[in-house]
Amino acid sequence: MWEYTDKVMEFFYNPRNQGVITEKKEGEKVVTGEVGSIACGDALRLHLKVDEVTSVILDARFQTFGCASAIASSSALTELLKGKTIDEALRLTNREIAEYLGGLPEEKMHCSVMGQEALEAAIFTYKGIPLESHEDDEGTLVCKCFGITDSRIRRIII
Amino acid sequence: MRDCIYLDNNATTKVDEEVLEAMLPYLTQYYGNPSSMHTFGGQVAKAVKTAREQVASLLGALDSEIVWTSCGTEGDNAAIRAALAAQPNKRHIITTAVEHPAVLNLCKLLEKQGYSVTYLSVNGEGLVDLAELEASITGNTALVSVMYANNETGVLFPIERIGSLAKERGALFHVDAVQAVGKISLDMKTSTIDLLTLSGHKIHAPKGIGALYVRKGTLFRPFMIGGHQERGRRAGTENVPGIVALGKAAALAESHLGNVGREQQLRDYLEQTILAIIPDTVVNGHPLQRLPNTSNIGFKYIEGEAILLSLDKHGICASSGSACTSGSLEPSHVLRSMGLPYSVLHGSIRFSLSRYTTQGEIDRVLEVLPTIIDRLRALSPFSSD
Amino acid sequence: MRDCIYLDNNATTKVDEEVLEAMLPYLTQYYGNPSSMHTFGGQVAKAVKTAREQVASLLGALDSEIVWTSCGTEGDNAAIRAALAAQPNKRHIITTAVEHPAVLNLCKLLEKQGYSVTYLSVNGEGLVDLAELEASITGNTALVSVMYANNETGVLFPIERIGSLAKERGALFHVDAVQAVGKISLDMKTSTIDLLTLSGHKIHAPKGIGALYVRKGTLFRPFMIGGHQERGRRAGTENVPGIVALGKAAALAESHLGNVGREQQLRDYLEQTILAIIPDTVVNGHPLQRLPNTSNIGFKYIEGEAILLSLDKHGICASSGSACTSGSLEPSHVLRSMGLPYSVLHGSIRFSLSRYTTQGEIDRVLEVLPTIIDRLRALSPFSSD
Ligand SMILES: Cc1ncc(COP(=O)(O)O)c(C=O)c1O
Ligand SMILES: Cc1ncc(COP(=O)(O)O)c(C=O)c1O
Ligand code: FES
Ligand code: FES
Repeated sequence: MWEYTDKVMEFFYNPRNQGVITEKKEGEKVVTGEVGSIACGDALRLHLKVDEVTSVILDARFQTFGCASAIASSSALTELLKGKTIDEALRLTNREIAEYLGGLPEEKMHCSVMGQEALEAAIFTYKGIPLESHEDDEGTLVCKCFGITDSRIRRIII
Repeated sequence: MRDCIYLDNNATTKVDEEVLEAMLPYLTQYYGNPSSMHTFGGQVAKAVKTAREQVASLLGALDSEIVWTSCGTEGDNAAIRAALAAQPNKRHIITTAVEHPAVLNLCKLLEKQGYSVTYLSVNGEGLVDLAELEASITGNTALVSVMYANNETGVLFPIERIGSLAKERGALFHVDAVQAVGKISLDMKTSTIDLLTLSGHKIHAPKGIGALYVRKGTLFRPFMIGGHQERGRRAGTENVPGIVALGKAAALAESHLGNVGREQQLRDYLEQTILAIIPDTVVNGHPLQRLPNTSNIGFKYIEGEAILLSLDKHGICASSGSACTSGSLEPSHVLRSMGLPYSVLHGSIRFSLSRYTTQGEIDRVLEVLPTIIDRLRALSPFSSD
Repeated sequence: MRDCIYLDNNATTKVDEEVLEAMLPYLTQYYGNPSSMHTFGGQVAKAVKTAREQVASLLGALDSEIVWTSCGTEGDNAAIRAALAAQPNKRHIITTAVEHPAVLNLCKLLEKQGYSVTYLSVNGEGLVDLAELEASITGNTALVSVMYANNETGVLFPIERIGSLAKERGALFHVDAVQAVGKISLDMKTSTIDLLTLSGHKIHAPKGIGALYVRKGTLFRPFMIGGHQERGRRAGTENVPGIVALGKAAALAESHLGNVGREQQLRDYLEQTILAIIPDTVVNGHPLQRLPNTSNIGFKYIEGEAILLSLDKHGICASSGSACTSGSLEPSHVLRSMGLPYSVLHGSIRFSLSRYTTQGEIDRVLEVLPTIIDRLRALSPFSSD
C-alpha cells in the first residue's frame, strides 16, 4: 500500500474545486487544458477563469480520472492557482504541488506532473499558443497512465 | 484496529482458529528439530507426518507425493525448474498469458536463458483455445504449466483436457492450483497432473508455508539444495508450525468443500445486485467457468485505486489489478490479455469471499458502493454520454 | 511430554516467549497481505518494516540490505546463485570442506554444471590455511563462500581476513553466519562481507523464516522469481508472522549479546568436567577460536547414536554428526575433514547451549554421562587398553 500523507487523503476524500466553470462575467475568459486519456488510465481536465485585464486566475476547477494521488494533486493544483497571475502560475512546478500535499510517494510523483502539464495546456490556450502534440512524441512511453515520455519527465521532474 | 469487511481472500486469508490451535504447541513446547536423534525431535517428526497425510487427503494423493515449500511462489519455481532439469534436452515450455508472476516472470527469465516459451492467449472471457495449445505442443515441449483458476478473475481452465494433450506429446504437466485448492475438489488419483502447487495462506493457514504435489515416478530435481529433508526433494529445516497448520487447514478445507455453495450464493448476490443498481458495470471473466468465491467487476470511467481507497474508508477490503495499486504501475496483465476496453481495464475491482463472509457484510458493501462510484464518476472527465 | 534438558541449540532453538507474543497478533487479527491496497494490509506492511529495522540493527546493516528468506538453506542458495548469476563470466568458486550441506551440496551440483570449485581443507583443529586460500583465488573467482562458525564444532573462521583476500581479487564474499548470529557480535558497517545468511530458528524465532544480508550496491539476481515483493529480490507473499518474530528475536539477541559470557562459563564447566571425570575424551575443534555455546566431544571406542539414545532416556537432548543419526549414514564430513582418528570420529557428541540453559541442567548431564559412557564402553570390543 502506498504511504499517502493525511493531506493527500484529505484532498482525495474531500477534493476542493471539482467540476467545470459554467459562469463568467464580462472581461473574464474561461479556458480548459487537458492531458491524458482513458487509454492511459489517467486524465485531467483543468478549467481556469482568468481576469482579462489583470491576468489573475479567479477560479480553477478540475475533472480527474485517475488514482488517489492524481485526484489529490489536481485538487491541490486548483487551490494553488487561485489568485495567481498567469505568469506566476506558469512558474508553478509539480514539486510544489507535491509539497503542498506534504509529499507523494516517489513512484507517484508523476501524478503531479499531470497537473503541471494541464496547467501549461490551459495557459497556452489562453495565450493562443499552439500546443505541442503528444502523439508524435518519439520517446518511450514510461507511464502507461498518461502517455508522457521519459524525456518529458526528465524535463519536468529534474 | 477496527473490524473490517474482508473481501480480499484471493490475496490472503485469515488463519482459522482451529489451525492456530493446532500449530501453537509447535511454537511453544514442541520446538525440536524433526531430523534430530532424540524423542523430543521425534515427536515433531510425527506431527509433520500427520500433516502430510492431511494435505495428501485433500488432493487425493499419496503421502509421499507431498513436498513442503515456503509459499506458492516457491512451489511454482520448484516445479518448473524440476521439470526442466529432469529433461535437459527439451527446450520448449507452454504456459498462458494470464499466469501468476511466479510462473510468468520465471518463464520470461528462462527465455533469456535459451528456452522458447509459448504464452497461450485468452479470449474476452479469459479462456484459452485448446486448438492453439494443440498446435504448439511438440516433442521438444518439456513442460505445460497452466493455472487451475485465475487469481484475478477466478476463471477456471479445463485442466484435464489440457493435461491430456500434454501427456499425449510426452510433456510434463504442472498446475498452479494456488487459487483452486479448497474451493473446488481435486483428485490426483484420476488426474493428468504431474506437479501441482498450493499455498497455505490462501486456505486459512498462515503465510510462509505451501506444498508441492509431485506425482510418484515423476523425474524431479530439487530447487532448494542442502540437507536431506523431504527425502532430498526440499532442503532446509522444516517449518514445523507452518506444516502442522497447513495440515489442519487442508483437513478443514476438505470438510468445507460441501458448503462452497453458500459462498457462491453470496458472491452471486453481490455481483447481480451491483450490476442491477450501478450503471456501466460489467463482470470480467467467463460467467460460469469460474471459482465460486471470486467476482471481478469493471466500473467504467473511474480508476481502481480510487475505488479501493474509498472502500477502505468504510472498512471494506478488496483489491484491483489496475495501474497505480500494485507497485508496478501497470494495469493488470490478466485483464489486458483478455482485451478489455480501457474504460473497464482501469476501473476493475476484485471481490473475493471466504467461508467467513456473511450476508450482513455483503449488504453493507451494497449500501456504500453506489455512493462511492457516483462520487468518483462525478469527479471524472469521462462518462457514458 | 516430559521436560527435557535441551542441549541441541545448534540444531534448533526454543521460540522465546516474547517472540511468540510479538508474532501472535499476525496469526490472528492482523492477517492482511502487506502488498494490499487497504489499511488492513498497510498495518501489516508497517510491522514488516519494523522487523527489518530490528534485524538490520543486529547486523549493523541498513534496512534496505535485509531480504527475508524461508530458512538458512534458502539464504545460502539465494546468495550463491545471486553471486554467480551476476557475474556470468567468472566460473570459479572457493568454499571450505566443512560447510553446511546447503553450501556444499549446491557447490557439488554447480561443479556438474561447469563451475570449478575449490574446497579449502581444514587442519586437526578445524581451521583453514589462509595461504591455501590466497593461492587459489584468481581473477576467475566469482565467489568466496565461507561459514562464520561451524555448526558441529563451533570453530570460528577468520572472516575479515578471508574477506580481505576475496575483495583484493575482486571476488564476491558470502558468509553463512547461521550459527554465529546472536552468539557473537557482527557489524556490517566495518565488514568485508557482501552477502550473509542467517536463520530464525537458530536464534529463538520459529522455523520457516530467515534473512539474507545483501550489501548495498552488490550485484544481485533473485533466486525466487515472481512478484515484486522485497523490492524484486525475493518473490512470494511475505511470511509476516515469521518476519515479525525474527525481528523480535533479533532485538532480543542484540540485547543478550552482553551476557553470552554466562553461556560460555556453563559450556566450559561442562566440557572441563567431562574431560576430567571421563577418560579417553577429547574436545574437537580449536579450543579458543570457537563459539561460546558449542562443545563437540569425542568419546573414544563407542558410537554416537548409542550415546544419544542413552542420553535421551534421561531426557537429555544432544546431537552427533556420526553415522546412523542424520539419515545419511555417513560420519560427519566436518570431523572427517579434520582428520580425526576413527575412534573419535564415530563417538562424537555435540552439546550446544542457549541462554535458557541452567547450571542445574549441566549438573544433571554430568551426573548421568559417566555411567552411560561406562556402560557402552563395557559393551564395546574396543578400548584404550
Ligand atoms: C551453518 C549452517 N548453515 C545453514 C543451515 C541451514 O539452515 P536452515 O535449517 O534454517 O535451512 C544450518 C542449520 O541447519 C547451519 O547450521
Ligand atoms: C495463482 C497464484 N499462484 C501463485 C501465487 C503465489 O503464492 P504465494 O504468494 O504464496 O507465493 C498466488 C498468490 O499470490 C496465486 O494467486
Ligand atoms: S495517475 Fe497516479 S499512478 Fe497513474
Ligand atoms: S550401525 Fe546402524 S546404521 Fe550404522
